[in-house]
Amino acid sequence: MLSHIIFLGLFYTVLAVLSATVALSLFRAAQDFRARRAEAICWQATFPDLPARERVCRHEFTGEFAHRTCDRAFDCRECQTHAALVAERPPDAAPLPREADVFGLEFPLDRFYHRGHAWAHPQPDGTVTVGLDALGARLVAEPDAIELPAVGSHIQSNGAAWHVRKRGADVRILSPLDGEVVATSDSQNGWYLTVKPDGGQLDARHLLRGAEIRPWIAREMERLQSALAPAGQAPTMADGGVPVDDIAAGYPDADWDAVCSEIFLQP
Amino acid sequence: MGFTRRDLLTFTGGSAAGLMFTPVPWSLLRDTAVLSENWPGVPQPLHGEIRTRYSTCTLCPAGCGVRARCVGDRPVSLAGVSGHPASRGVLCPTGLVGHHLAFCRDRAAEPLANGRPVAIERALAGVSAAIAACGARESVAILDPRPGRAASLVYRRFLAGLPSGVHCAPPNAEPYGAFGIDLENTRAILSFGAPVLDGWLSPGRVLANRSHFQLIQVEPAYSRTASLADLWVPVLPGSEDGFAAAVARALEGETSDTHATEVARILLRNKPAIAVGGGAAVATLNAKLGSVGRPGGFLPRRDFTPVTGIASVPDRSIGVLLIEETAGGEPLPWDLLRRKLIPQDSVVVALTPWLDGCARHADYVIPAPMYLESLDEAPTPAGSTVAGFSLSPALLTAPPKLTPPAEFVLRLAHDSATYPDILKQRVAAIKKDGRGTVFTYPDAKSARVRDIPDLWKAMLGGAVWLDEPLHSGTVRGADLQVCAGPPGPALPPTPEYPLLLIAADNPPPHGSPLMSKLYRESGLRRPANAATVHPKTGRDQGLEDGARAIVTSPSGKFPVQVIFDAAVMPGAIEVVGQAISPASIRRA
Amino acid sequence: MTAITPKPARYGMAIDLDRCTGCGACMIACAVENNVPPARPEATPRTGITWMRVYQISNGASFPDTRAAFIPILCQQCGKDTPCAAVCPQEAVETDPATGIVDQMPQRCLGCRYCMAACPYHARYFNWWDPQWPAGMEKTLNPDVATRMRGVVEKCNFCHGRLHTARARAAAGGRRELHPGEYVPACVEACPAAAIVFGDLDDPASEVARLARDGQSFRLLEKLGTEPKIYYRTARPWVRQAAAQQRPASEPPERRLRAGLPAPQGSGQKEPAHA
Amino acid sequence: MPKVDSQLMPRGVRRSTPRQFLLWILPWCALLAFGLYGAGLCLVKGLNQTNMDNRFAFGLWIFVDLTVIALGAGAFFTGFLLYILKKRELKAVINSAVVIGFICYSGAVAALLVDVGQPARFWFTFWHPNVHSMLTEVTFCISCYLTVLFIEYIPIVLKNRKLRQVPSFLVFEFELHKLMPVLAGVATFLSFFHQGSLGGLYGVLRGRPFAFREGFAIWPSTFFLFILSAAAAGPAFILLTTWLVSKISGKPLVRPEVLPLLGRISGILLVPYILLKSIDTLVWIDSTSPARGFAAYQYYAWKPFGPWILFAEIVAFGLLPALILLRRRLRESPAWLLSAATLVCLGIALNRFVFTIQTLALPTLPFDPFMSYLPSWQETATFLAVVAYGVLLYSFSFRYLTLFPQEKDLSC
Repeated sequence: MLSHIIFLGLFYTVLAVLSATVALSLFRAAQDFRARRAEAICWQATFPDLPARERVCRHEFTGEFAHRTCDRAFDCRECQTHAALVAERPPDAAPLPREADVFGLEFPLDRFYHRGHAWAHPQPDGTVTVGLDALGARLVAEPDAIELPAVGSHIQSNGAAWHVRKRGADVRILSPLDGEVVATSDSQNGWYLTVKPDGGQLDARHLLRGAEIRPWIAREMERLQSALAPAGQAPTMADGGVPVDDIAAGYPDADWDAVCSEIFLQP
Repeated sequence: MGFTRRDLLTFTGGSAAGLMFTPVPWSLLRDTAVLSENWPGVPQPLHGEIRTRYSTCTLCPAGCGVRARCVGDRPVSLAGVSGHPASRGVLCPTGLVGHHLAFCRDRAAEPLANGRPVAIERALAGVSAAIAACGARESVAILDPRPGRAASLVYRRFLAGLPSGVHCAPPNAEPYGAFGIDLENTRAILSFGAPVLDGWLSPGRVLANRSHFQLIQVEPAYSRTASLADLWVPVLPGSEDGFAAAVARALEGETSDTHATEVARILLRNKPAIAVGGGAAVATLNAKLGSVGRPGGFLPRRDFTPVTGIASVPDRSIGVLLIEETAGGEPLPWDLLRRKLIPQDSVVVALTPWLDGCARHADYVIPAPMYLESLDEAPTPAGSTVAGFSLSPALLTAPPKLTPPAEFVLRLAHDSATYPDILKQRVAAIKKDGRGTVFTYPDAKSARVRDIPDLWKAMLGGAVWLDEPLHSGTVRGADLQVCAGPPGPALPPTPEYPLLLIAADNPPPHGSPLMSKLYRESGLRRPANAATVHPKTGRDQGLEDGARAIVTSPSGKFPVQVIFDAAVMPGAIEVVGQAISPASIRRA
Repeated sequence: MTAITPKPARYGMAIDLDRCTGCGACMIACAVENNVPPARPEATPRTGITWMRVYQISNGASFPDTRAAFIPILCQQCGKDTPCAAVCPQEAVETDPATGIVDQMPQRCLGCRYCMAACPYHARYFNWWDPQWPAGMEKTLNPDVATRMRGVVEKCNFCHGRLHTARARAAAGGRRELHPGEYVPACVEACPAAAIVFGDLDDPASEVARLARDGQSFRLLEKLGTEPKIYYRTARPWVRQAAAQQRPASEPPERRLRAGLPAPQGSGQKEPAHA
Repeated sequence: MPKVDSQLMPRGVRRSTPRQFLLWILPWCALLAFGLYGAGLCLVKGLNQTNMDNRFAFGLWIFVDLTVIALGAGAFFTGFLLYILKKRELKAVINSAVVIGFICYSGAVAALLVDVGQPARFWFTFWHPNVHSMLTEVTFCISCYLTVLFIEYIPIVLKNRKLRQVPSFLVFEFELHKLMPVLAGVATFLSFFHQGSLGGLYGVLRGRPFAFREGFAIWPSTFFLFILSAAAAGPAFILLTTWLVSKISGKPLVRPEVLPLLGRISGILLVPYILLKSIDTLVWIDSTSPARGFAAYQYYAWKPFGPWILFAEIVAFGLLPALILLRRRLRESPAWLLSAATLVCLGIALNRFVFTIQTLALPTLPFDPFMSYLPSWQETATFLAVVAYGVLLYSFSFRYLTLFPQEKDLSC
């Protein structure tokens, strides 16, 4: 009898633990959605799965580090290292040209760039317009479809801002900021979203700017080249380096899904 | 307030959870158990009132009493009748499952003429015509496996009415002629190859007295009996008579070979002693032992009517041969029978329940009822010192188209009587003589015949009649004829036939499928195709254990499976149910 | 079941090997009593069902010194640490405290055959086939014993059908105990040589208890410590020796077929290296 | 179609073309179909389709079950080291280990369902369990542990490139992953018990002196030996499979230091196992077996099970690989490492074979013979079906899931 109790007791305990575990994780997942943590968690879960080359710290571009992999999922806002480095070398110390031309791509320097190739442009009225930078734009030029968030919906930095489909590549553009969408456009006037940032103004600490752009884009071009190069071939651009307006058209047989995922940080 | 998908999910989930608290899933579980317990296609035993019915076993001459446990009137198991004078409450393995015989394959189901089914009338007509066509020189013979039955009387009457009718019996049908063996009082049995402990006489009676007698087995093969005998004397095949003579001399006090002296000593120390099996020399040995007509020896019976042995029928003389085969299917020596037939135009009629026996050689097959399927009779139990008779009432319902052999002969004789009538007459005769006692099975009591008002009814209820013993002195007929044991001295091995073929076991009887299964799976009885040899002999012949081989002897060749057994005499091949002869064996 | 709860008994057997003629009546009576189906033709000695199986053993000597004896093997009804009962995952094997009989419940058996691996006497049998009887023969089945289905294990249970009948009769007679001899298994009843004695080992007056105490009695694999309740008796020393010898024995492999085992085919049996 | 195929694959790793993949799986599918046919025969016509018999109540299937379960122990032990003992390096193989574990256990359970005579009654054990039977322990633990493995498998599947685009999957995976240590704990507990009970299965056979062992409390010594040996074999098997997969797929899958680490773990566990096994064997030869009336020499007097089998089990497949795996220099060289790992796995298989087959082949009654058995084609087919199922499941997992996180960084 006693042995029965012990044995079955153990067995049922195990079952209880198992079901509790599953139930708990389901419950927590539900809560995350309620608390709007889902987007952040998705990025949290995605970031470690990105190849190391996509996770380099921004301070590697500026040469402050020979080699450093970001351990904060590109969110510099809580990063002590970043804070320390910024403190000792405040950005924009030197005056900058109004815009940078990188391999024939214009990067206006009046705005901030997200590692996912979305820029955020603070407007005088306190809103922020969000758009695709030159490289991103060339990759998904004349997209087959665009899926913009509803006006009034809330987006989170590193969360999905909007979705673009191009040659079977389903691209989600990472949002550069937290805020509420007040207007959307199909980029005729250069932007996709107008966002009212949380806390009134744009917190741009985790976004790239000024002198960081050139080395960053330089690396992005390398990655783009290697992504475009068919397996085994040396990476080359169709024309001596300057990307055409619609790169997709230039590379009809490239795995566009892979290319976009590479550039737009999709695992 | 619409019905969203979420609501649907909630509902499904909720009801699924709720279902767990209803008996539905659990009863479904139980049902799977019920299914697996009454696995489809597995027959379940029929239930009904349990009754006990009685009969007498006719599968062999032992005449054992049978107590049948029946559900309704269907027997589900057989057992012995305790106190039965012949069987002492014992049934042999074959008898234990006699009620299964009816369900064997190879049963004769309908009359056949040259292998084709015919109506019984057609068969009758055909056989009568054949008999009518027989001239004075072409005899009509009936081979009667159990002379001394009421049926035998029917046969004799019919044959008497023919110009030349022969009523004959297979070899060893009446091993001791007019004599029975007084086992109850004998103190030593010197057996020359007789299977004393393996189905000899009435096994129950033998085993019940086993503790009273010394058993000396003189046999080349290490048989079951040999293995349980008090002394086993392995002799060369065919030298039994020589050994018997040696023992006889030793009894006289002459010095003889050590074995014989030893045997003689035992026989002298345990008197009365008898010698069984063997040939002429054994008869003289019995005379020396003074075992004939004395208590503890061979005692004469009243009922003996001599019958021609088939061997003594002249060759090429039989025109029409009717062979009765018993349900027990004792093997008939077909080679011997064939020699007696007139070569071309002879007709063989098999009166048999089996298709795989003599029916294979018969022109006409008349299907006989299987054991327990019809009222039958059991004559004097083998080896009994007094005449006996018992009925074997049917316990099973017989399929149609069966004709009891006696019935068929009656119809050949245009006799209106039926077989039961004949049996009634026999019982009436016993009642009229008023001699002897009747042992009734249900109450296991004996009563004098006179005191039984309705003998027939008593017999139908299960009973055996036993005659009064003769006064031991008055021996009717000549002195003891002992059966022809192992035929004469074996020829010496020749280069062509370097080995000696000897009989190992009785061939496996026709038995219940269950019995054959058990024997096969336990290896307790050697398979009919087994040839057992000493490992050394086997290897010398280039065989190995389990190999398939061909045995060749002057009388023909047959395939066997080789079994190595160190118990076998080197240079010998033990084969089930074969006569002694030189032989050779080689790989198939 | 009957309402009565008889005083606990410890049923056992004493088998006299010097009386056993190896006729096989016990096997047959057993199979009839317990509705064992006639085997499929494909069945071999290794796959067939014989609750009781008579083996032939020998002293291994060669003609004419060879000696043989028959030894019936059935479930030895182990009384202590019963190997098969301990291992069954779902209590399909139970030892009845009232009788000491180890009972197999086919309708609860999963067919995992762990008990067969556990039994040192190979006295357990698995239904490899669906049971089948020749047409009409199923009408001769014993109503007191249920037939088994394919895929379950079965074994000797001292004819518990007969035990129930005997108890019912006793109960009808208002008795709580069974008279000695009122309940005997089929094999005991059928043995022509009366070689098997059955009874309550705990009843010192019983014949079986007397034989068990007999100096010439022994049990198989006694040293395993499972307290089997089947005693074997013989006055022949070589038989006792052959029933207790170390393996591989001097026994030549030629006896295999007689011991109820299949002829070697291909990589069938190997000869013992020391033989 | 090829597009979908490539979109299901993890990005940044190269996989064979759909055509190549098809050519790879087709033969395995054929094998699976054939095996399922054989298994179907056993289920429909009954176990008479096998060559097992009343003496060989267990055969190929039980032997295979024991072996794969021992080899599958890698899953629990790697998890234990990673999540409980925080051995980070093993993150490189944990996914693969889980998949292998799942394959081994589900395969074993499937084979068992064919093996029992009345599969419809599988739940009887849970209904009226005999808690004194090792087999009950095994049944309960394995069914639980299979559930655990299944739950551990979920996150790996949810991280598939397409599935992860559904945010809720990703979030659930994230939350579940946080609780992995719990699962790892449960897995370890269960595994220790059923690996042990599988050993106990034979150790308690007091009717089979060849297998019977004394022990501690209710557990015979085999209980503990099986745990140790399984723990030692698991990593070795993962080592082998990882190497094999990277050879077949022609890609580096883990950093070079990972395999030697696995080898080292295996070696470290092997030493105490061999030690205890030797002691156990000596005790058994010296007292356990003789006390039950069987001199141990006789077990090894029946061909083909000579004393060599003891030597092979303990020295050739035990001590030797242990020594190799403990020497850093040898460990570093792939040839040595792999041959050692192979020896370990073979050793386990041999050990399980001895307990399953030799135990049943040896006679117990003085007059019954030594027996041998060869599985029927239906038995072999069923076994092959399990293998094919494993290969297929692994191939698909490898193609569409991330079994080796380090692969994408190593591939460029």
